[in-house]
Amino acid sequence: SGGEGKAAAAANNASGPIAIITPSPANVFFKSESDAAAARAKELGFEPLVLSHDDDAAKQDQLVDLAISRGAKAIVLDNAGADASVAAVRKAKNAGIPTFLIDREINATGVATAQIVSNNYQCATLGAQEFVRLMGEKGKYVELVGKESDTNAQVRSQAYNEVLGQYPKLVQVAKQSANWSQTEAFEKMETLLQAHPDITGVISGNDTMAKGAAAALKAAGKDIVVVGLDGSPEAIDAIKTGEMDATVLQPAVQMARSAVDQAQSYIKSGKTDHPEKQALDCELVTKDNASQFGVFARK
Amino acid sequence: MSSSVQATGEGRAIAAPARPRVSLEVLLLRLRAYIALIVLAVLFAVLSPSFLTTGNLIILTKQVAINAILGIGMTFVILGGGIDLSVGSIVGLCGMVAGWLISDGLVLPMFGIAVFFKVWIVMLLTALVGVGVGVVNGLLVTRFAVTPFIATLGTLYVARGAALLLSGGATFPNLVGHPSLKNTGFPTLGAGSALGLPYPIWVMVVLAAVSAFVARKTPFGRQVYAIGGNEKAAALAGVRVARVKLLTYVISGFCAAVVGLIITSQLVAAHPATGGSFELNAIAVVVLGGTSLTGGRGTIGGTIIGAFVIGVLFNGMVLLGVSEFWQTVIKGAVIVVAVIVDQLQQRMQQAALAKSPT
Amino acid sequence: MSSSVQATGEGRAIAAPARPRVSLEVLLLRLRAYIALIVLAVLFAVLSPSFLTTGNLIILTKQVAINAILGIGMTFVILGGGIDLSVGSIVGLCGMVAGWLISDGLVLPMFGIAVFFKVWIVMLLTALVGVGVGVVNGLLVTRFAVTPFIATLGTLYVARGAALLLSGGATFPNLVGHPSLKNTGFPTLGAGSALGLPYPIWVMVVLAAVSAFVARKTPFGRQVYAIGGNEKAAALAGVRVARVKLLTYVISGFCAAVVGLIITSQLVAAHPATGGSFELNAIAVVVLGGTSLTGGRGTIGGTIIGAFVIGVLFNGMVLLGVSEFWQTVIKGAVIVVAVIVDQLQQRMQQAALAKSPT
Amino acid sequence: MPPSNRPAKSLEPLLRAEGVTKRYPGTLALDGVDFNIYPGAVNVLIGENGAGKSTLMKILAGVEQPSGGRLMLHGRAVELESPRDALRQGIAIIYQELNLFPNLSVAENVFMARERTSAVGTVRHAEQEEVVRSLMARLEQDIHPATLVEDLRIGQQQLVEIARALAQDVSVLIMDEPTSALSTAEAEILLRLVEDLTAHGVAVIYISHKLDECLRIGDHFTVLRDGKLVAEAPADQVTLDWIVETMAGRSQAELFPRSNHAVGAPLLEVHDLTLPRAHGDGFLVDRVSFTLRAGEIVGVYGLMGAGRTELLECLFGMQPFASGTVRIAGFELRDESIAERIQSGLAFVTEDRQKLGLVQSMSVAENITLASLRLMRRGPVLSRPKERERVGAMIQSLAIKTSRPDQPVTSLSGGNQQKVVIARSLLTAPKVLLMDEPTRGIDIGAKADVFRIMCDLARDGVAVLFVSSELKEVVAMADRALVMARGRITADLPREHITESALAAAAVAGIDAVPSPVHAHV
Ligand SMILES: Nc1ncnc2c1ncn2[C@@H]1O[C@H](COP(=O)(O)OP(=O)(O)OP(=O)(O)O)[C@@H](O)[C@H]1O
Ligand SMILES: Nc1ncnc2c1ncn2[C@@H]1O[C@H](COP(=O)(O)OP(=O)(O)OP(=O)(O)O)[C@@H](O)[C@H]1O
Ligand SMILES: [Mg+2]
Ligand SMILES: [Mg+2]
Repeated sequence: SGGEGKAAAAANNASGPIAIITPSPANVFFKSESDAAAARAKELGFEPLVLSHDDDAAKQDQLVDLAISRGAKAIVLDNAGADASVAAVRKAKNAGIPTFLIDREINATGVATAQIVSNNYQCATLGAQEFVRLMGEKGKYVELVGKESDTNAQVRSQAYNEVLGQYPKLVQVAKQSANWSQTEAFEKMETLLQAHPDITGVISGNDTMAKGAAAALKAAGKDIVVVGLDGSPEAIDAIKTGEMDATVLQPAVQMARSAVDQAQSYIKSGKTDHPEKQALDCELVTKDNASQFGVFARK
Repeated sequence: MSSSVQATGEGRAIAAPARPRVSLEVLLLRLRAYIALIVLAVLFAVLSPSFLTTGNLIILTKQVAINAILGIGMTFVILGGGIDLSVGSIVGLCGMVAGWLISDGLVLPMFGIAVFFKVWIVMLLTALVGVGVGVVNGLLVTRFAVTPFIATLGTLYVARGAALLLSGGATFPNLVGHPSLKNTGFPTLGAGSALGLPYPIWVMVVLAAVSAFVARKTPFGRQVYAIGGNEKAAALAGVRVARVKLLTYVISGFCAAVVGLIITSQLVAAHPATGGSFELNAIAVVVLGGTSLTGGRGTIGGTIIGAFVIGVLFNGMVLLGVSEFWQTVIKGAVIVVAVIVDQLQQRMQQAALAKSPT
Repeated sequence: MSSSVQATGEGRAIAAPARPRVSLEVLLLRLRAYIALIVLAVLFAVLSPSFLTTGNLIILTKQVAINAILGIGMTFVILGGGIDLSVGSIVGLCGMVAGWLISDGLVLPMFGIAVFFKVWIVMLLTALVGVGVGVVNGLLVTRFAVTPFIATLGTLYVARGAALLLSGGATFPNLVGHPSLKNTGFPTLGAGSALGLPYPIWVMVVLAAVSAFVARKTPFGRQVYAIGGNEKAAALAGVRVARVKLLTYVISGFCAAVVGLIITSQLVAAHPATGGSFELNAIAVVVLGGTSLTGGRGTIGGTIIGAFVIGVLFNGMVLLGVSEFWQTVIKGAVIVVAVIVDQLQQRMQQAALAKSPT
Repeated sequence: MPPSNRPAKSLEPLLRAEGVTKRYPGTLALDGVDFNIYPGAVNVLIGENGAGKSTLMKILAGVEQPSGGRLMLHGRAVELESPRDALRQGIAIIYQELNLFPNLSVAENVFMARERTSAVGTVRHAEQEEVVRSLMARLEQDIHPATLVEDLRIGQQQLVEIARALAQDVSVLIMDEPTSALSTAEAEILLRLVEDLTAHGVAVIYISHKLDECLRIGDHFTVLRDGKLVAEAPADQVTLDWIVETMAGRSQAELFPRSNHAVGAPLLEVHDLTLPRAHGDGFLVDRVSFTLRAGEIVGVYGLMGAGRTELLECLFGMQPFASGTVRIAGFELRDESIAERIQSGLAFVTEDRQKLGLVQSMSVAENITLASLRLMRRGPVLSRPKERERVGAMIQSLAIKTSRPDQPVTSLSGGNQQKVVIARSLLTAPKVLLMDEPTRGIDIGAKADVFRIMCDLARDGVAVLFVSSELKEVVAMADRALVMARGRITADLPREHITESALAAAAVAGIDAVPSPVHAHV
């Protein structure tokens, strides 16, 4: 019977812990991500070890250490900084543990087994282009940037500016960081409206800030273009109600699931049948197609 | 006998000329708190045309209200010789509670039903939660003799965790309530206004007035000062130390709950991370207002001014488009400099009073 | 004459037990700090097989080193009656400085060149930056009489801002240096090990030993305790209060710099946001170690144990896969409970040694 | 003692204050004072509370800087910037208020900032403790050098302060009311020590309100009054009356007022009051029973450490582990809080006004009203007029010397601070007033006021219980005297049997039957 047991395990041949490390689940995006990964891992018979590094590279490093000492079979990681995470991932590799990056890439190749990311640059470009369209290629606008020490905030802002920069009639009158925070976005928006009452659009580094800005605009009785990024459920609702005009959905769930799937095949066969770098395209969400989307995935 | 009266008669004679100087002392003391504020205001008025517009001043004051209200509660705690690090988390928790009561209602599994409340009841219940955390803080400090810093550091983590658990980290969006549930109108608190002033400003004004009165004119207020000054002596004088201290934390918890409600109502959404590190602002505001962190000395009025210092700074820098990084640096510098100025003036004042001939 | 000797002789009968009583006190103090640790360790050892593995214990200790080193510096400050909120920012700033010196070198525009240093010089310079911030804190507190809480709150913001400005928010990646620049080998500090123990552990051990010695055996150490116990009396006794206090902040700044170096070396990259809210952990660690936030009472040994309490807690909860939210709640609860246990024991102890409060 | 056996004092002042003036906000503490300090002599400085004694000493010790005038040391002008400076010049001071480190050992306190260090700069704890052991022997104390100061009683702490001054070799030693916290026996030790020091050429400046002490050891007398120097004289020209006249313009006759009035019903009934030492061995208060009647003034005498403070603390509800029954006006107190006890008519004046008496951050007025805010209310609100009126009355009747009621209480002199604490208790209109060392460290004038107050209260039917370590006070003031030793009441003397010898004998009764230390010198 013991033999049968082994056979069963072999047939299933996915077992042991998989570490799933993401930023704080207090942000619904990362929550859905790690939930999806964990769920998938369970389906495949892994023991998911769900951890959070709160965007603190030092803590991430400790968590990787722990994953190693726990003998994790693989690590699914949404990392805490393109450069600051390389060492941790390499450490895992040296310990013989494959790392499958999701959502954010790192500035090194050949270290992670897979980098399944929604191309932030492409996402932001999509959003920016829609913003241009909604603005009619002209008018004054404000950009809300995320935590400026985060790679993503930088990449997204860069993409925005490259697109919007091509339209001379689109004038950026202010650029402020709201540190990904709804409250800060609300207060900064209120204040900026005082300096620039004549703006006709706000483009934001993520949906949380976009929502904050939208609330401030609503309170000020202004109905202008608000574009976010992430495709969070709240944002999609806001688009339906017209508080926001567009966001860009990152396929968080899809990324997470395929990361686990690839982990399994790698553990089984030592390869993933995928290139290391896999960029999943984001999808533009507008009033027209909002109803087709659920939690970070098409319904 | 008469002779001893004599002696003291002389004593008075010597000291008598002090009288006029008293008012001067007080005056200087008042002025001190204003200086940083005036300097900043003038600076920004010059640098940014939009600063002195009515609209901006109203927005500014509305934003000040947040720190001011937190500061009021914090002032009582600090006057009583304590400190409350948990206010930020209480803001977050209470926001979530309000959001939860409005969107999901109070779920009673045993009956398999959810009860929805009128908005004012929601606010009441939320305030109660804030008060509850305050009571916990108070008990930890008084009954279990835990240092305030640690007691409230603990509740900081616990309350934050609770806020996150309440929704599993998710946001309660779009808290407009539903006519059929008779729980509409929540956004009014944050968005509505009376006599041209947004409600949050009114809330601040009322709370400030009431607390200033309580602090100055009631036995409770006096006893808070006494405890902050010398707890043992206060106890021997029959002050119910435990009770009074507990009350200061309750007040602080209540103020935090109010802020939680205001913010949630403004955003029309409850986010569990709201209020992170608010405590630092609240404390800064209190100290900028000239209240001593060792307790026993300070005023509510000062705290309000302190809140305006931070508010004006924030508002002005955003108007001027100062980068986030520099904002951080400048904020720190201003806090320190303001307090240094405060110190210097206190000293100069003392010196002046000592020199002036008797 | 003889009679009065007799009379005090009676006093002797009562006072004599002093010596043993002291050592008993110390003993209890030690025990107290251990309790929470033992409880947790046993708990996790039972719940998770991987907890008691050598590998895990080493990793655990390596992680403890961070809080422990910060805690050591913090202990001096707190013993001296102060507090240092800026350590987290110093960690961030120093990390950035190290990263900057290694990847860009010290740029001298006037000569249009950049000077690159050997790694040990980089570390030296970085440590100097930490010391520098410590000096600023110290001067603010002593020379300008700013409350420690506020002074270091200010530097918290300023240092963080500086860290961000140094790279415009960007990370200094891949700090392996370059043979041609003779500045390779930086990662060793974080990754290397001797006798099977990673360097960070050795750093902690050395720092702990040295500071414990300084605190107990040197005049400086005793004077820190004296200032924490009764600052006015210390000044009257001729203790150079300003100098001693300043030195405590310098030590704290230095320890923070060391932590900054260790983390940066571990990550082989410098991230400006590193060290956020480390100060709270450091303070928690010190207090869990039985050091009184009012100053004058506590030990380095206690702090180390406190660091292990936090470390074991974090490690164990992760091993058990406790959710992030619950981790937050539990962390808060443990801090408070540990201190309550601490209090109860102190009381029992007091009761056991009770004398007139006069 | 005959002056003969004193060292012949040189006429050259070692240290001299010339026209020293000190101004504080609202007060002229010192007004052009000249003060000569002679080597090898006891220079006594006397004056009422608030005369400026401590201020002058703080200036000599480099703690305060004079607003005017200068200091001459060995005929040369010196600037004393800090206590360090003063110490370097050989000037040490024992402050009126204790300045110790409760969290450190006796040895560490003694050597603070003067640690004995080894070559490598480490503290030689053993050596320090050895020195302290010998110092304690010299002070005839048996305190272990490693004992934490917080574990000592006030008296013992005061002696540690003294040991500290002795540990350094000084040419000028200032003692600002060193005996105020000492028992008679301990005071005796100190006085002998002073004589010993002067014999070795040290200039001692001695401040005390215990005039008999001053007369016994003083060589030079300087009298301050309201910040001015009013008289200076060598010992042989000085008498008690002279002192009293010059310092206050009052003759001693009025010091102890007497009022013979009827004694009424029992107000305080104490039965088997017991407070065990927490670690078991023996009792701090041992089966104490007594009754206190309306209009009675009862003195409690005992050596320091007899447990008198504990007795009062038990009565006032400060000792949770106390047992026995206490009745106020027939109503039994069980686990009432302090607040409730105050309302039931009990009031307590502590012996440690700095730690337990004053709220240093508050004004004189606020301190006075703190215990009776209920009476200051109109509705829920404090009424300024009511406060001003009550406070004014108190300041009047207790003759508190303050420039205005809202002056910071810390700016009052020691004696006036004590009066503020008393005023607070009186405002609660007590039936029974407990006073622990009510005259500690206050001057004759203030003492007279305090005693007068006690009599007035008694006349109004209040029962007064006062602890005192001064035989004369008890003899003069008490209608009845209780004597405590080792927590037990060893004598309950009716008026006519109260004599110094009776008290002193009973004070050591519990302790094996040796003659009292007081006998040794009376
Ligand atoms: N820090 C201060 N600020 C203001 N006034 C002060 C201060 N210190 C002392 N005084 C005033 O100086 C005068 C002298 O005070 P001082 O303490 O020297 O009197 P003293 O002779 O020592 O009285 P006592 O015998 O009660 O100690 C008093 O009127 C007191 O109010
Ligand atoms: N040398 C000593 N060491 C320790 N405890 C002592 C010593 N001498 C006495 N005690 C105890 O300490 C208790 C409290 O002393 P305390 O000084 O408060 O008594 P007291 O009579 O109030 O003296 P005083 O009021 O003069 O201070 C006394 O009951 C005594 O038993
Ligand atoms: Mg004095
Ligand atoms: Mg006593």
